[in-house]
Amino acid sequence: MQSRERVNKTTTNRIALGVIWLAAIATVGALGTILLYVIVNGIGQLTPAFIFSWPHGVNMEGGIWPTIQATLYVTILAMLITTPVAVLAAVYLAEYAVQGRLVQIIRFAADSLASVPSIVMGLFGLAAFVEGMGMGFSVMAAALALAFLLLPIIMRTTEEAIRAVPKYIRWGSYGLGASKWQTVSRIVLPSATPRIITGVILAAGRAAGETAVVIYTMGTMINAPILPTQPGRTMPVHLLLLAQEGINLPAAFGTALLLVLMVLAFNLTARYIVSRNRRMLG
Amino acid sequence: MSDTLASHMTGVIPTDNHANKFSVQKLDFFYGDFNALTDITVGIKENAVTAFIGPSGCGKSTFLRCLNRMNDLIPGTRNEGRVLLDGNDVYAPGVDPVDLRRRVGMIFQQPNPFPMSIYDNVAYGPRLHGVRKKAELDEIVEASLKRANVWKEVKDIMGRGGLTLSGGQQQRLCIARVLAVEPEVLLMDEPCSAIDPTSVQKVEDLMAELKDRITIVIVTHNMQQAARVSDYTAFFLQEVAGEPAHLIEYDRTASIFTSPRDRRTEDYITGRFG
Amino acid sequence: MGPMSLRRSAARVLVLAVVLPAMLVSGCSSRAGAAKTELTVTGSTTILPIAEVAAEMFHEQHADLRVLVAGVGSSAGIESVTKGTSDIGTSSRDLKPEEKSLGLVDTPIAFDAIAVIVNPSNPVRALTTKQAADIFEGKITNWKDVGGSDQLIWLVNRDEASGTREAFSKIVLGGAPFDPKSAVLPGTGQVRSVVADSATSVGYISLGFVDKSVKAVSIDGIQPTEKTVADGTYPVSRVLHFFTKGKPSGLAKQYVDFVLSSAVQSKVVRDAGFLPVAEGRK
Amino acid sequence: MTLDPKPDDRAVRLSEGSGRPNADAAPSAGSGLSTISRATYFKEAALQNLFLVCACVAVAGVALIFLFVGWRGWPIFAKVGLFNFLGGYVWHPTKGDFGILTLIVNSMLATLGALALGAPLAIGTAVFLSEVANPRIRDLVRPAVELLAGIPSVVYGFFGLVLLRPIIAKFSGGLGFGLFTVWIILAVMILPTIAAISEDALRSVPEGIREASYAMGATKWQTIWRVLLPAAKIGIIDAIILGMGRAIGETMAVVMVAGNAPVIPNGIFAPFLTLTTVIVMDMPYAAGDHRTALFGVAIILFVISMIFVATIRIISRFGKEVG
Repeated sequence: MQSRERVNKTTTNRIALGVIWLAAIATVGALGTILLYVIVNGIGQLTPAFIFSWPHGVNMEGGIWPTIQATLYVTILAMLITTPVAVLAAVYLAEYAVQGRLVQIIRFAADSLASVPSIVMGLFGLAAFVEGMGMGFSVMAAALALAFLLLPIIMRTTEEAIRAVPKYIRWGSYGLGASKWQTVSRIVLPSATPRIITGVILAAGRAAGETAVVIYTMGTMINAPILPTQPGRTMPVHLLLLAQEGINLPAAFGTALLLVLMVLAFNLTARYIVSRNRRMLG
Repeated sequence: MSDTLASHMTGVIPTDNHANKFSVQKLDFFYGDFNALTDITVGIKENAVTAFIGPSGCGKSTFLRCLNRMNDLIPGTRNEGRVLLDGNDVYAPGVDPVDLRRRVGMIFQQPNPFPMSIYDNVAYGPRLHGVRKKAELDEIVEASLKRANVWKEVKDIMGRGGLTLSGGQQQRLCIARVLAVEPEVLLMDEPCSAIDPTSVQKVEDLMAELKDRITIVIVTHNMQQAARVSDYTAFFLQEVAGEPAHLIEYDRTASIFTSPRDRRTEDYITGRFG
Repeated sequence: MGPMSLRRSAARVLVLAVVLPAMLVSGCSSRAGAAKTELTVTGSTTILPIAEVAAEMFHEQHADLRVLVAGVGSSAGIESVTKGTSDIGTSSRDLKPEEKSLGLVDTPIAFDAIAVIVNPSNPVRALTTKQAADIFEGKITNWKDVGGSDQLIWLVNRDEASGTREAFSKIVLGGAPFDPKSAVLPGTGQVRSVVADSATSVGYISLGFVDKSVKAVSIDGIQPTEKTVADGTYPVSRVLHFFTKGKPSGLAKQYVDFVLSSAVQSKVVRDAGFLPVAEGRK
Repeated sequence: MTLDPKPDDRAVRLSEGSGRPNADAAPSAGSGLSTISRATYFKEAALQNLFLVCACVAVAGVALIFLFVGWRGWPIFAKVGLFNFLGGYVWHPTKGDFGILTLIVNSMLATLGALALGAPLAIGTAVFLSEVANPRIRDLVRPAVELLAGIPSVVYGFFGLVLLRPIIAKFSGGLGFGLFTVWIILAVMILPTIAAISEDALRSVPEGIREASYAMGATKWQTIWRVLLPAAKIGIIDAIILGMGRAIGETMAVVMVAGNAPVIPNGIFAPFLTLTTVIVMDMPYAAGDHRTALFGVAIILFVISMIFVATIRIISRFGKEVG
């Protein structure tokens, strides 16, 4: 009796572990299929003409340069707006905050902001910046809406990075007669910087891939924006319109591949910084 | 309390040539509303090494941190009684703990060099307090590393990260870092418990050299170390869990280890408990 | 031949109808002051390809002048030209009765036909207008009722902003509501590829976009071809309009004349699968 | 000139000066100990307040969203009445019917289906990463999960539209749109979110618990099933709720594969419209009440996402007491 019970115990164990392996394989498989499909269909498009020239003709033939410029412009502008605020907010939560009503409210607000659907953030950008503040469709309106979307993300990664700095290193600094800000600015932030940068880069990847927020704040007019007050169509929006239109699919695949490569680049840079930093610290 | 106990409580050793660097009067310390230390009165001798010994958890480290207000970093702590440094109460309102900590440096159990180069580690303190010129910094850095008995081992690798050194070297780097801000007092919280024996020897040697110009207070649960390095020893004990710890006996190291006045001190140093 | 009632066309680019009032607030007040060098043309997504390519050709000939084209759907185009937020409103449908009093001048620029398309494997080749209407209203739900195989009919419809839907609803359904269970797709190309992939589906797109992947059925016995549209025998066809506030003048007139020139009519209009107005019926 | 004692130290943790509560008059701070210079005191105070202001930007953000989206969406509640808006099941804006019950039900159907498919897959992956995988494979799978999280949702939608839809159209005989297609896409999208957080929860279970279980002769699976998953229960539930929040808020991926018919679909291969897709489909041409109604839908979406956040907060607090 004993052995049979032990046998089906090991078989269930083996089956269960098999299922777990399947789950992992399915996950990697899903990623693989998507990447492979987009690469296979999009690689043909990645000619310098496609990347650097403007779309023309009935169905957006030609290149997608203005959308690339619009995407980079709004992403960088959003980063410039939100990163300082997010990092300093994280410094407050990690270093200065004393457990109390105020901190709970801030944390709840940050979590809520992080879970706002991007379509709602898009309409907010439209109501607040495009119409409310009369900015009209512009890179600035989109950057501000994106800034609110990214704020909680960067706040969280920065706070984790700051908390990862060991306590006794801080005390080492205090022990030398450093003030709080001296300790934070000269010891804590510098040693947390690599992880903070990683968080910022990943957030940039999220901003670059955003559609719902930018479509209602930057509009869809093909334009390589120079001034923040100008409208423009980003790559994700271009992909959406091409896909919905459904005629010029090669351009859609090309845009999708460029988007994925851009996100891949963000991810790999972030990963590189983390590994280089870990090696440097020894 | 028995009469004899009361007399030791005064913590003042009448016949001695050293003046009191710290004079602590009726100090009580609270974590929230838990009274961790009670009624501590002791005079810590200037330019001498004083050891705090006692079983772990008897509050000797906590008391050490009262001397340079490091406990302020822990939210919800407060203390009563007075801690006088050269006659001035460090907890008086308006006293700048930042300046206090510059004058009363601290070394921790876990070596904690900054994630920077060796040079920057030692130069961090002086830079904090306004030293800008490189020549001046170089001079301070070299002097401090020499005083910390680690110069020969690091002088050619100043650019390397502090964390790449061995445990013992790191601890001496931390000592050099503190010396760079010319403290008057050096508090050492079990500095040798996490480092290799040869480094322990070097740290103890440098304590002997430093003590002629710096007051040193060392917390250790290693009685042989206390006997070797200290001139005076204070024995702390928390007799009942949950009850506050207090100072049992304070005397010259020689007499504490040869003829302890209090039976509990004798039990502790003969290893009968704790 | 029924009066040439107006129809909408299918191609559609997703742009906020509200873009125009917002731009009024922010950007274009400055433009009105200086000599007019920028023309805004917004409206039907079907006309967008023609207007855009014509704009590019126009810009090549007049480097200092720029024509910004946006496809927001015919209704939004009419609304924006009435409000003055764009200089030309393009529409692939007639003015609604309440729009006739807005003082808009109509300049037809091309003709188009809406083809009812089915999957090539579908045996059905001909439908009457009534049958087509009953299918799209959800009254006929099985192909066997119109001579096909015994299969459920899957309806593919266009979104409410599309001119093609408006025209199709007016001509074929006589304004009756579509079956709400039908799929609602935002673009001509998508309608075409969905019908191409689903054996039992039916949809409608501009004749210009019909290719081998789908089959256009005859309506009331008349197969939609260029000839049958030109001579007006094919019942489901429409006129593509340029509307201007008052007679076209200045830069607007220059552009309208350019669109009516043979360079655009014979080349661009044909490329988009439509019929030039010059050769078409008067 | 000595400064007044600093304000109650709990609020201002400036230079950690803890106010001395003892009564007897402390001797004046002797000449030996310098007092805080006014400049540094104000500098530190200014910095702390600056950081506080930055932290409050998050609060301002939420307030602004409520303010602006609410301001644009509120009139529809007034006009149609909240009950009819939420309760009415006919959504036909051009005819003036603004009932979004159908859309709510569709959103729920899409989300729950995606969870039923995605959550087990995600938790399986999380268990794989924290318990089963050897380091070499783990360093392959984990970046894959992170990358899956990085792919923009519009790329997921495009992929669904161009590859998945035709395949499903073939074997389902329908158009390829519908709940089934949406479930697959959404499941893959929420998988990284749930997997990452579940893995953290599993990894934070102390090593000792695993050893104890193995020591009693439990197999790996028994350890996982009977010990680890219950121990990480709270974290996993949080992950699932976050995944739900992400699924219900997803727009671009869903609009391309849902089919957008404003009805409750009969069958999992029939087109349907959700709370998020109605906005992206109608926004370009909606005007007047229709546009206000879309903002009303946005308010509902925002409230739903806040409810999710509140639930997580309650569960994690409840978890702490019980855990």
